[in-house]
Amino acid sequence: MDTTTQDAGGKPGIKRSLTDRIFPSLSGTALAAIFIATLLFGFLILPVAKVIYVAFLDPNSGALTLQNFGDFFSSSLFRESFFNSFYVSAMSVVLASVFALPLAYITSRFEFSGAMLIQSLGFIPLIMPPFVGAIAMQLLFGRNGSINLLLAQYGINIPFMEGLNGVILVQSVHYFPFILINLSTSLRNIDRSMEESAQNLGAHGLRLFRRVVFPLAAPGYLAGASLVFIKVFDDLGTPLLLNVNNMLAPQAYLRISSIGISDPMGYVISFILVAFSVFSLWASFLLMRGKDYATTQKGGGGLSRRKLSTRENIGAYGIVIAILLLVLSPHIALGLLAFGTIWSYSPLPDGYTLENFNTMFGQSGQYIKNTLIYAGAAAFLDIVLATAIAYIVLRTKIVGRKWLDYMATAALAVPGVVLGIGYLRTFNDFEVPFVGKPLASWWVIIVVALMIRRLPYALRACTAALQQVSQSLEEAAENLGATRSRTIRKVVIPLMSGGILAGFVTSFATAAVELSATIMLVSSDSDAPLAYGIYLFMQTPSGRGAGAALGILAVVIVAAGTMLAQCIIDRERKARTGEH
Amino acid sequence: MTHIKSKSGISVRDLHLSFGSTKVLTGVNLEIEPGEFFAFLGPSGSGKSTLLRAIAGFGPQPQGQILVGDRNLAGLPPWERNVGMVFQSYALWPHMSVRKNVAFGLVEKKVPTRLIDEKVEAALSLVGLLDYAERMPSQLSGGQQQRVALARTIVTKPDVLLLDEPLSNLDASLRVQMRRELLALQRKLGLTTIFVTHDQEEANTTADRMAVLDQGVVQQVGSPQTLYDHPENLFVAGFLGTANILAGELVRSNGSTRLMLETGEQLPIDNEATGTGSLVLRPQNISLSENSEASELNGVVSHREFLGAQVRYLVDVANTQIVVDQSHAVDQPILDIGFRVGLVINSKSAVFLPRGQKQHAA
Amino acid sequence: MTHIKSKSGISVRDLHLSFGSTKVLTGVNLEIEPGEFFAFLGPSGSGKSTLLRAIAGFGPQPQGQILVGDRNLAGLPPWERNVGMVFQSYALWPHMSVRKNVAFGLVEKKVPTRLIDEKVEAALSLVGLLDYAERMPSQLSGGQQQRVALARTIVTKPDVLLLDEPLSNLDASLRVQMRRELLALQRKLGLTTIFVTHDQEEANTTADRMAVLDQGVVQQVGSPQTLYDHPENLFVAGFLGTANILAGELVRSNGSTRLMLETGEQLPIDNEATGTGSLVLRPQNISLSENSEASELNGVVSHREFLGAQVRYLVDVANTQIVVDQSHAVDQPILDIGFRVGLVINSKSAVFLPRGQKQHAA
Amino acid sequence: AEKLVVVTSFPKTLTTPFEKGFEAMYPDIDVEVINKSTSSSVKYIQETASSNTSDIFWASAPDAFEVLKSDSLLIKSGVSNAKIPSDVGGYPINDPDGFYNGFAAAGYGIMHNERYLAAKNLEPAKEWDDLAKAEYFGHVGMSAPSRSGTTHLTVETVLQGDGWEEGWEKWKFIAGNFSNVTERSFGVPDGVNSGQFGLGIVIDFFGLASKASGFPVDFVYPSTTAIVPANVGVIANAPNEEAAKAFISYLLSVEGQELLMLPEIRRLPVNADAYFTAPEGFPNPFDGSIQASVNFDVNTSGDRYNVVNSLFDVMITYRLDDLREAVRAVQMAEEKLGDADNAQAKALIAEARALIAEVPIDEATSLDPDFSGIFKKKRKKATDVVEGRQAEIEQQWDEKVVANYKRATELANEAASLL
Ligand SMILES: Nc1ncnc2c1ncn2[C@@H]1O[C@H](COP(=O)(O)OP(=O)(O)OP(=O)(O)O)[C@@H](O)[C@H]1O
Ligand SMILES: Nc1ncnc2c1ncn2[C@@H]1O[C@H](COP(=O)(O)OP(=O)(O)OP(=O)(O)O)[C@@H](O)[C@H]1O
Ligand SMILES: [Mg+2]
Ligand SMILES: [Mg+2]
Repeated sequence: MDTTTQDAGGKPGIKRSLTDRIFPSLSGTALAAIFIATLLFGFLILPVAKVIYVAFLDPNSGALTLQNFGDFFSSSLFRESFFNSFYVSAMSVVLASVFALPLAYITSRFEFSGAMLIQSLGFIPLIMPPFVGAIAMQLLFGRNGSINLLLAQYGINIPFMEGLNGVILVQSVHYFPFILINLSTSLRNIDRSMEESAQNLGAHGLRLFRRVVFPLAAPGYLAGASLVFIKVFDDLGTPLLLNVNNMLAPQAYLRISSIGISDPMGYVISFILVAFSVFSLWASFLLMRGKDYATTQKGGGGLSRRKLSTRENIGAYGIVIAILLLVLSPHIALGLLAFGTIWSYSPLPDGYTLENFNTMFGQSGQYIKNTLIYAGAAAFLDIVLATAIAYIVLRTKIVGRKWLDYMATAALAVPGVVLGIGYLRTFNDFEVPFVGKPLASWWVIIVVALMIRRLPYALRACTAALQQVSQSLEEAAENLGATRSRTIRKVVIPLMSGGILAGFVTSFATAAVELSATIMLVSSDSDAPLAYGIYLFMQTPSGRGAGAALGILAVVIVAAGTMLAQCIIDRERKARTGEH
Repeated sequence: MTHIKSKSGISVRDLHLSFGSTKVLTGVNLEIEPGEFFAFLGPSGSGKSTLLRAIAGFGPQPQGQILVGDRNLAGLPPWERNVGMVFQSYALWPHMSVRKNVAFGLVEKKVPTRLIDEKVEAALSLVGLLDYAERMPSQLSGGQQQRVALARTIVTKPDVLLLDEPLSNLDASLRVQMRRELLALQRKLGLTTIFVTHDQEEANTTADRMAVLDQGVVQQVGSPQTLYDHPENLFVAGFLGTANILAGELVRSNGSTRLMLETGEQLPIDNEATGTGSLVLRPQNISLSENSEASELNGVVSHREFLGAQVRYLVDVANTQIVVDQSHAVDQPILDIGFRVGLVINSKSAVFLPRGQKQHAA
Repeated sequence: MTHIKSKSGISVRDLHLSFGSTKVLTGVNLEIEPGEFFAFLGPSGSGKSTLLRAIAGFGPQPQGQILVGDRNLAGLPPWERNVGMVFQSYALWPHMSVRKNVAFGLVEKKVPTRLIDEKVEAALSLVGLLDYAERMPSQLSGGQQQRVALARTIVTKPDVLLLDEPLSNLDASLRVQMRRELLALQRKLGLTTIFVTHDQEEANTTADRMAVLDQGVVQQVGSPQTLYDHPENLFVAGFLGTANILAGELVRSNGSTRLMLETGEQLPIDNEATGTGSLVLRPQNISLSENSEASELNGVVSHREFLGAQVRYLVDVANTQIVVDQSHAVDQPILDIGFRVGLVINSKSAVFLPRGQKQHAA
Repeated sequence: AEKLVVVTSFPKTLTTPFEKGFEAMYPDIDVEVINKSTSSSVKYIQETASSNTSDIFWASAPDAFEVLKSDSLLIKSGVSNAKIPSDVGGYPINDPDGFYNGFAAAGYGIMHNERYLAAKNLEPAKEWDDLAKAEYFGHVGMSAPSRSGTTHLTVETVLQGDGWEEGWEKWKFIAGNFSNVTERSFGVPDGVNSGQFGLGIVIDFFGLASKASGFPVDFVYPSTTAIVPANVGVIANAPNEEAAKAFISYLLSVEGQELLMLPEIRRLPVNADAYFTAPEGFPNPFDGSIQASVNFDVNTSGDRYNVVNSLFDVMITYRLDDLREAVRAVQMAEEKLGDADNAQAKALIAEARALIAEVPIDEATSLDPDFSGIFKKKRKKATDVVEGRQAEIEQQWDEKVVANYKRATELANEAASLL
């Protein structure tokens, strides 16, 4: 770039802009954009396309066709599945909102001791290890679970877990933290005068919430709700474990992973899943456009936390505790399972023991280590990528920059199996230099898979963080001689640190319990992560307790990490604002 | 709707208010007449907003009484007070159109839909924004937003109207225009109004009477001119306009009074009082003469600022610095720094504050 | 560091700038002398910030030349311009202490660490904040933050200093104090400075010269007094202070000049010019006499505002409304609305702008 | 040390004793076990074939081996053991073509939760037919044959034993009592263990191991059962073929076979000599203590493998709610009918039963290679053309099945209303 300064003509300024005009795309950010686009193409688009293109092949002749899509839409089973998936996703959003709204509202708008603890606890449901979560829920809420066994003496049986209801319940418990996190942030950004002026005009209580507070928090709510919707729509673990087949994701999975046959319908469904998810994402963007109310206004009062009267306080605690009990019930049951002896057709385990932990610790050392490495590395790469993408999208004018966002976010919708098969198919013939293994069976591929699958979470957090960094802070640094890249390093990233950390935690926590893609990619026991260990334990009757114990361990590790991150964020915030 | 003619005055009796352990308001007593345009004036942090918000029912629960008309508001939640408040930030809800914003309070009061439309349109035409009913707040200019906020409040026919620095977010020129409109509207509606500001010109030009606050204490209540001409303490004197405050002793001899400054100078003053205290002297009531010999008092220009309509000089008189404002006419030269000038004091305009009165630091 | 004595002036030559298809600056030409304190003054949206930011290298690429000293800055990225800028919001980095904020630019310039400490302390003591070095920006008051922002910029010895409404976030009283400090500092450093403001008093009291902008066009350049006393067009006349602008024809007869107002009135004016145009008359250059018979011109008080140091009257003279400011002395009564008064015009102070000059709406 | 990579679907409790035993015998071979579900294993081996790193595939489901075999991803090991008979309960132990060996057998049976049955006042079911009784409505669990190769064999065994039409009828009336069709085969013992449902159709070692882990469950073999082998084979291009063969020899030896009888494994050895050391009461397929029902025809099973799976899913798994409703209606009508003699009602009930039982295709079609080819999706050459598409056919079945169930429900309700 700097060859221009010693130009004979002595007009460096003009020459420079000429080179800039010839190679406008060679700036650092543009290079980064190209690199990220390549990465996403290589590790997301290409592998997925390699699997999903079957959807466009005539199974009989191998010719390109759209016939499979015709079959999809003419099949009543698939139409029903589509409807069920849609219904379950929508209802999960509703139920998740019912959990998230009071928690978010109470902890962010009132003086409420333990607000931070509640916010952290509210995050834990996201860390639901595979298998154990649904089993634990069955044990509590199933047809013959603790609750129904206790109710049986009154002749009552509540079908919490039957069919689609069960899926809705488990999914909303699992994913409601997405709404909680986003909504809380939004609520905290509402200037108190917005609320006060409504009160002044006679509104209060629920009406105040419905007419003013909630609409103003809508952007955050929508962001969270769309994540929940898409996740539920694409999730297959929960319906499968609850033995619900009439939904799209399990239909795809069943058809892709049946032994021996590769029914093109599986890929058609995968394609439809991805397409529909991208569509809903786009729709939610549209919906949010122009609604991003900057409600912290000049001369406004900032955030107010209202004091609650004693009666209100008791009510609030009652609601919060009830919700927490419900959303943490899988983890409570998991704990019972881990510390219990035999738990069969009874409200509680027959006895309690530490034996399960003994068994588990004896066999799980490498799983824990691997998980920390994989999830840690994946989450780290995620925040690096997410920061870069957020910066490119929000701060540069590179053409097509929005597509980086769309591409990265589309990973939400790609079923883990499809990605896993895609990686095997794409990278098996790619020998890694010096390692002497195909890339597909090198442990690093697991990190890559986790990274791609969790990138959307980190991306949302980083984008939000960057949106809150005032551009003049960057300009001030450039004005004082810091180049673009040094400005990013010394000003932008430190100021985004809260959001980056939040992104890290979300990616890490969810990556730590991922199984669907990893199980395809684990090529040796010594490379296996924790979720895989749980899977192994859960294959035998005697391993149920030990599997649960490992699940508890996973939750504890991730939760400890979350708390730590919260503390760091908080300390940093305090240092910044000078509170003590 | 054009004639509300408020019958409610506002009485604040012995009000105390603290944020946790920080006392913010101490012993506030105010009687505001029905239909009066009343201003709270004071520096930042003096408790103006806190007092206003206490009347509207926001913030910590105060001790003491707040009466609007005969109703004691103490303990009522904000939504039961029927006290209209316009916020500094306007607090228009960005997700509602202008019409919806204005209709909000009526909907909350369960006014029949048909009536709502009528009232909203009346209120919007009152503030001249009928054509903007369907716009979103973000599509309005600051002044328009301010008027919507006002319409939104008055449409509910509150007993009294509270305005918290309603003009501070506006441009200087818009501010002047809006304060005139506001005053005109208040006169038309006859609505008892409290207006919070820290801009004395704003208070002076609008308020019938005003209260000057400092550190949570009401320093003085009265009409703008009373406060300007007869401040009861140095804080009020210094806060309302620029003032030269000269500490010294008034001594009467030979039928005339002289002020013996602490710095040793003497000033002839047309005043009956005697004793030690401070003399408040406004810069526009002193004039400069280039002939320094002829005047009793003279000094050296040490600083000057061209303000446009006036030129402000700081003149060093012995050890005292005196601010003098001279009206400016076209091409009238500005005196140089270092120039020796005579000072002529319009001593009838000097106000003497005997020591012993509460004297806050200006 | 206390004596930079800038050798660099700033030349802006035929600058044009657009945001997409919106033209924001048109044909701007400016020559700012080395060491000069120069102000950009204009209403909101007139392009002041845009012009300043173009000099610093932010915003869209402009057409035309920007020279600092002999260097053409066009095309250079911001970090290679060596142009110091203080942002309206101060833009202090909240994650760095005051010391780190100030040291930032030096670190970027690879100044040796030992020297950095020295320079940072020198800069901080220059702005009187040495004791605050370890605080975080959020622990400082607005004025202190402003000074940190200033220290952070001048410590890097920029060729020129750009200030974008540096005082607009401050309290009125702090603003006056800070503008004096700023001016003193600039004088001490001798640094060529551009100061953006929309407050004419601020510009008047600080700037050596200033440029008045409107709608992206420079309306006039000159010293504050020149602009106030000899505005070249109605926009400048109206923007700098309050002005009565009377359109009419100057007619010379019997050795004296009279202004024939469009409304039919006549005014004797002490002016050499003739022809149609507008007369600019400042409110403080008109006085009222209670004896309306004795004066050539008389009218009725239609509105009055007590401003403190002055009382502002609007007087209806036939169909024209004239603003008159009267200096206020203690207990001097304010004239009632409807009172008939005589107007005495200090006609030497009237400025005539012949028609044909570009006359923007005031 | 050399490395032997074993891809398996077996749990650790099974693989570890063999790994230890084998490594003790061959100290310079290091066994590395990779656990994956059967279907993931197959996909994994298929996808990594081009640079294969695995030596042995070790799993239950014979069909998984068939898939790999037809993809030429297995090689003949050539290992055999004279003490191993050619078949168990009519099912051949080894692949006739020699691409994989059976190393253990397992029988299907019924597992039940004692607490559950006690609470619901139910007797344990002893025979397959019992499971179709009205009293077990909503209490039974089973895995889908498309998900579990061993379950498939159970389904096929009944189809061969009872005949195509009668076999499907039996399955449908058993399925009418299902609480769940589980996705994983392990979901069935899990459901019984936790008490989600009371009875499960499971492979013996699941039931026995659950009991051994202390759950209040028991397992019974019906008087006739399906006995299915578990297999092992060498993967084509195995990096360590010799070690792979040694491992298979070890599995088939008496030492290896005896490990199968460990309480945490509980599988049936195929080497008859191993039973000499069997614990008291250990079932032995070779001495008649458990019996296979039929002479199992492997070719029939293989020819219509995917067709049967697809039929089961379309008629039962995906339409379980409709089926349950229909079966329940019939059960209620029959109960109401009791011993009464209402010819009209009887006829209606019979008609409903027939509608429920109806299979969209006959046995001949199921065995037609052209037809079943649609479900295999394996074109051998690019020029091959297969008529029809699975999705299209499944949709036709689905329409018919849903209509039948609906009509059957109506008829049964009509019958009930007559009583
Ligand atoms: N929520 C709060 N908690 C603690 N102290 C507060 C709170 N709100 C205001 N105060 C304090 O109360 C005092 C009065 O504040 P108030 O907002 O009433 O001042 P003000 O006169 O309106 O000032 P301004 O002109 O800046 O609006 C200040 O010292 C302020 O710091
Ligand atoms: N990023 C932008 N995109 C499009 N138009 C812009 C942008 N920034 C500024 N403008 C327009 O350019 C014009 C000049 O804006 P500028 O910020 O320079 O005004 P200003 O004189 O600094 O006003 P103020 O006193 O309000 O700061 C305005 O009309 C504004 O709307
Ligand atoms: Mg205030
Ligand atoms: Mg600006």
